[in-house]
Amino acid sequence: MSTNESTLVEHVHRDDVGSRMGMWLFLFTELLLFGGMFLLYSVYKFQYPDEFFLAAKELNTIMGAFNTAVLLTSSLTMALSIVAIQRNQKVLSMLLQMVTIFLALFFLVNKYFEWSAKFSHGIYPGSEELLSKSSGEILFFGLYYVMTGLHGIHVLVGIFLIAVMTRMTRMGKITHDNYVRLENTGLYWHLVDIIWIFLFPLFYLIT
Amino acid sequence: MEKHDYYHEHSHSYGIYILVWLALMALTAITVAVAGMDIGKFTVATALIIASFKAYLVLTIFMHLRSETKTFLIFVIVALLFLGISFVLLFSDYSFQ
Amino acid sequence: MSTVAAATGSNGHEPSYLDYKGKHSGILGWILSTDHKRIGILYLISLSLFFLVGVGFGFLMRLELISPGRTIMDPQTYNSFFTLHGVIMIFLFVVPGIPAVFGNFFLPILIGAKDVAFPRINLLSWYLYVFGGLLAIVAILLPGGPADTGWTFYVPYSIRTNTNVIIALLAAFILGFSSILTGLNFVTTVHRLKAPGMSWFKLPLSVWGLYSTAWVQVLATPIIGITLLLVAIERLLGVGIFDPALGGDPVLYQHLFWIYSHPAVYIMILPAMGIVSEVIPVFSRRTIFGYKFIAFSSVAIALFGSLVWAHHMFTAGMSDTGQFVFSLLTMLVAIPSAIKVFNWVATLYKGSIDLATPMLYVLAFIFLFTIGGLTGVMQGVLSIDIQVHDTSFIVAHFHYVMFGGTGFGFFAALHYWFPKMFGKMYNRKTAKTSFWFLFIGFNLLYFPMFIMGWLGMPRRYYDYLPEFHSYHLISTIGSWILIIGLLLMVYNLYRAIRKGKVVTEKNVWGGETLEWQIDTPPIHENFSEVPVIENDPYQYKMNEEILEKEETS
Amino acid sequence: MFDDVSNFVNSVDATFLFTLIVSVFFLVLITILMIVFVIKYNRKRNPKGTNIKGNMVLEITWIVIPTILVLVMFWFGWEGYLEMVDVPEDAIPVNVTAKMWEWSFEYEDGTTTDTLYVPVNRPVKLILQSVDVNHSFFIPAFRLKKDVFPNTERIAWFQAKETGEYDIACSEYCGLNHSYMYSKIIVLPDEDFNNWMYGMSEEDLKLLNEMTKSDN
Repeated sequence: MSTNESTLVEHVHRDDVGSRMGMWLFLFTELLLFGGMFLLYSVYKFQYPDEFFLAAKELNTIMGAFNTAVLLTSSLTMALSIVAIQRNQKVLSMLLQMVTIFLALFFLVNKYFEWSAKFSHGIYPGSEELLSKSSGEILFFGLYYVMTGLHGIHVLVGIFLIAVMTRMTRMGKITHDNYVRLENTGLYWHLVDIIWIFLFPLFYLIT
Repeated sequence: MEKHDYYHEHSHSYGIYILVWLALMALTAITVAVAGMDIGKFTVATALIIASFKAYLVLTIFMHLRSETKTFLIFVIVALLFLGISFVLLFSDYSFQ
Repeated sequence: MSTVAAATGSNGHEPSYLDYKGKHSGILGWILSTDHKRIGILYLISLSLFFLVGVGFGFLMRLELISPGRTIMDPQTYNSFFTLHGVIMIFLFVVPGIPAVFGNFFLPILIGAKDVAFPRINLLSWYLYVFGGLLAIVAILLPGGPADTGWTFYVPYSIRTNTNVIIALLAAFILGFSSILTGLNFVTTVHRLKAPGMSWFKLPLSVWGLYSTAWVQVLATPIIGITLLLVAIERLLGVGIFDPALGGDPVLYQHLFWIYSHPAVYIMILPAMGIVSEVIPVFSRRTIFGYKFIAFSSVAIALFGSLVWAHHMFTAGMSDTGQFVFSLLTMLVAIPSAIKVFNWVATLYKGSIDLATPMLYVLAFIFLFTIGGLTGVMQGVLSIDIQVHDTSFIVAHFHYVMFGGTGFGFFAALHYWFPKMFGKMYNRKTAKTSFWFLFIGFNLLYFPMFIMGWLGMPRRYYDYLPEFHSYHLISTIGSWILIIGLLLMVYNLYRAIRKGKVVTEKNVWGGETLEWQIDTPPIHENFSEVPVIENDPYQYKMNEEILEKEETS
Repeated sequence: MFDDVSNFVNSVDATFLFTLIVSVFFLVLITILMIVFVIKYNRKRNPKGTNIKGNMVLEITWIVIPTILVLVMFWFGWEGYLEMVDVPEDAIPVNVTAKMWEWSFEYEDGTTTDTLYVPVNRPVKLILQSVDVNHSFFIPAFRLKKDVFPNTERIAWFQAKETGEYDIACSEYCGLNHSYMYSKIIVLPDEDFNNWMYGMSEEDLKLLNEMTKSDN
């Protein structure tokens, strides 16, 4: 380990590296939280390959791809907002953060339409339509709802966090020489993006 | 730690992020296109390889892993290894049933 | 350690953390404090209360089993009691135990820091702990009654039963979250806040234990978190995930459950092993034998411990390959534990041993943990596990490890650091008396379960065949002796806080780690000056100086 | 403990005995060393300690020896386990159904009982399934245990060596009356089993049941 890590950091002193380290560790827990569900997914996919294939056809690939693009773009604007604050371009940074929020909301709206389309076809947990399907398909949709739902909750939390960051930027609490909170929010947002990067092919592209 | 070096440690230019974004969009397009083709059992594998590459780009560039100290890199490897081993061991049961 | 003493001596005017006046006073000064020492004490109090509740359930269960047939309760109550006993003891005592109390109090001091990396998150984790704890218990008062699934919540029973399973699941989830926050706090603290000169191999061994534990907490806990959450979602919304009626796989639930819960076993034992490594050199007054082997074996245990979860499932009908791999890995995880035990015993060799109470607990730890560990190896052997799985043999084994190991480690830490934490001394004679009650009661309580288990007494049984009566009777009598010991210990420590002899001496036991170089009790900031570390943690230079003197004279 | 009543008993018990001896040896070794050191190097007797930082040879010894021992144990266990999964082809199949909180046994010809009758010295194959929650089929005297799941079959087998009556227990927690989910396995001489299986009326069956019960 490098020597500067063992430097004693005063209690009142800021330790940006430490904050980021804590954030990364937290992200690992998020990663493994979803990791547990990916474990489930992989076993059931292995046990019911044909049913999963069949069920995945029900999902709208175009919609999923479009949403992936939206989320990737929001990741870009988030990353750019940090560059902006580093360069002391406060207004630009706030603007980029707001674009990120907008894209995230857009993602959720899309998701809402997707879910309600499924619901209107009678495919929702416990519905007769779903229960009449094969075990593999029930499990596929169970996982679909739980995983995208939990991901959606993470998007919601992300929106809230970014909104707080925008406010803090406006109030001058996040500045070009003190922006670790914005950075950590960014880290969180990118992780939400990474999880979607895996959810997308596993649910939409296995046809 | 030098007193001021913490707020310049990962200044990228705007350009690199936009480049990475373009790459991510392109990869998304590719993965959708590949899924449309009929390549049998390689469908999932290809999709996952492309997804991993996308995740790698996000991790290193968007999440600045490239410019963090080595400790962070080791951390990420440990976490991924833990998850990876869980997969391998779980399938030591399931794939032989 | 003269080099450090110069840097850490206090000016004698600063008030201790107990008298420190911050923004708030009175009770608010405690429950809103972000001082790691005060949070440690908060944990100690809440944890002890939950522990006693857990002991209460255990006592009642043992009383029910004193004779065959109904004794004092019906089967439903009994089933809820063993569930509550398990949930409370695992999630509220053994898992948080040493890290949350002694880790919080001493980890920053041991590495020469003023606090943990994220003091406010530290306080938050205590609130989550208390909230989760109350949630786990509150179901007793609700219609439907507390969960009756066992702490393992195996599906599909946990989906079918009408008791308040969801509340218990949420409680476990919240407690897991609290544990994660403590873990990430400790990892960051060890990486970022070590005092100047405190290199990795100068860390006290308990820090190695806590550090390895913290990693397992961060990496393994989320998996049980999501698993339990999924069971709750499945119960609530009927989403098909584990329920076999919907095509789910109950064995997969067991896999996911144990992916966390087996590493959790090491979350429970590693910190206690750290305590043992800390106490033995102090009371043997010599340097530790094989520092690096003990340190690395902690990491190895954390690592291997994450690879062996399915040895809880040898009768579940896994594939032969699965059985082979998990049995083999299980056997290998025994090695780092064996390394530790041998190094501890070797540290006694040519020491100057003082059998004070902490040392007694530590020696008992080694004895009981060896029994627990060796019977653990037996269960790793496939054909033997088929016979003893889900019998009271297992119950005996994990109580030897969890209670005889972690519990006794906790008591050792409590008696070791008590004077430093409170600036008071307990009655040493009473402490030793209570130790002997605990030790004898413990063995009477749990050893018969090994024999019964081998003979075919399944676990989680409300009633049993008459042939097991004498074993159960001895076991129940043992529980009484154990509880007398416990109550005596609690009384002794409580009395000590109230009117014990005041201790102002910095170094009560002659330890060489940093906590013994600062004021008793510590001041709010721990160190009045930043310590600079030059020596290994267990140097005992005086031994060599005396030796040299003898040789020259 | 060593009643050789079924085919797995010898191998399981021998492995158990081996691990037990090794374990007791190490436990005694460690305990005696601790006691000797505590007495010999007591602070009164030995006021100053000697610093010994470690010893590579010792460390390697106590890593290598236990490793070899546990690998040997592992191997015995694995061998023993393989016998348990290697079902002979001529085994008599019996469908075992578990439900809260009783067992039922169905033979090839459709006969259904709540007590398991088997012939001595002939392999029996159990096809286990549950109708509700998880259970576990456990015959302590035979060293036989297998978890039982809903919607999935599990297979176990054994060959009884002595006639007699043994307990069947449920060892996976399954709710309210888990501890009462006992049944019996009755091992009959070949002849008696054939009589029962192929030539017995309901009344004879009852009679036999009573006879075996009164044996207790």
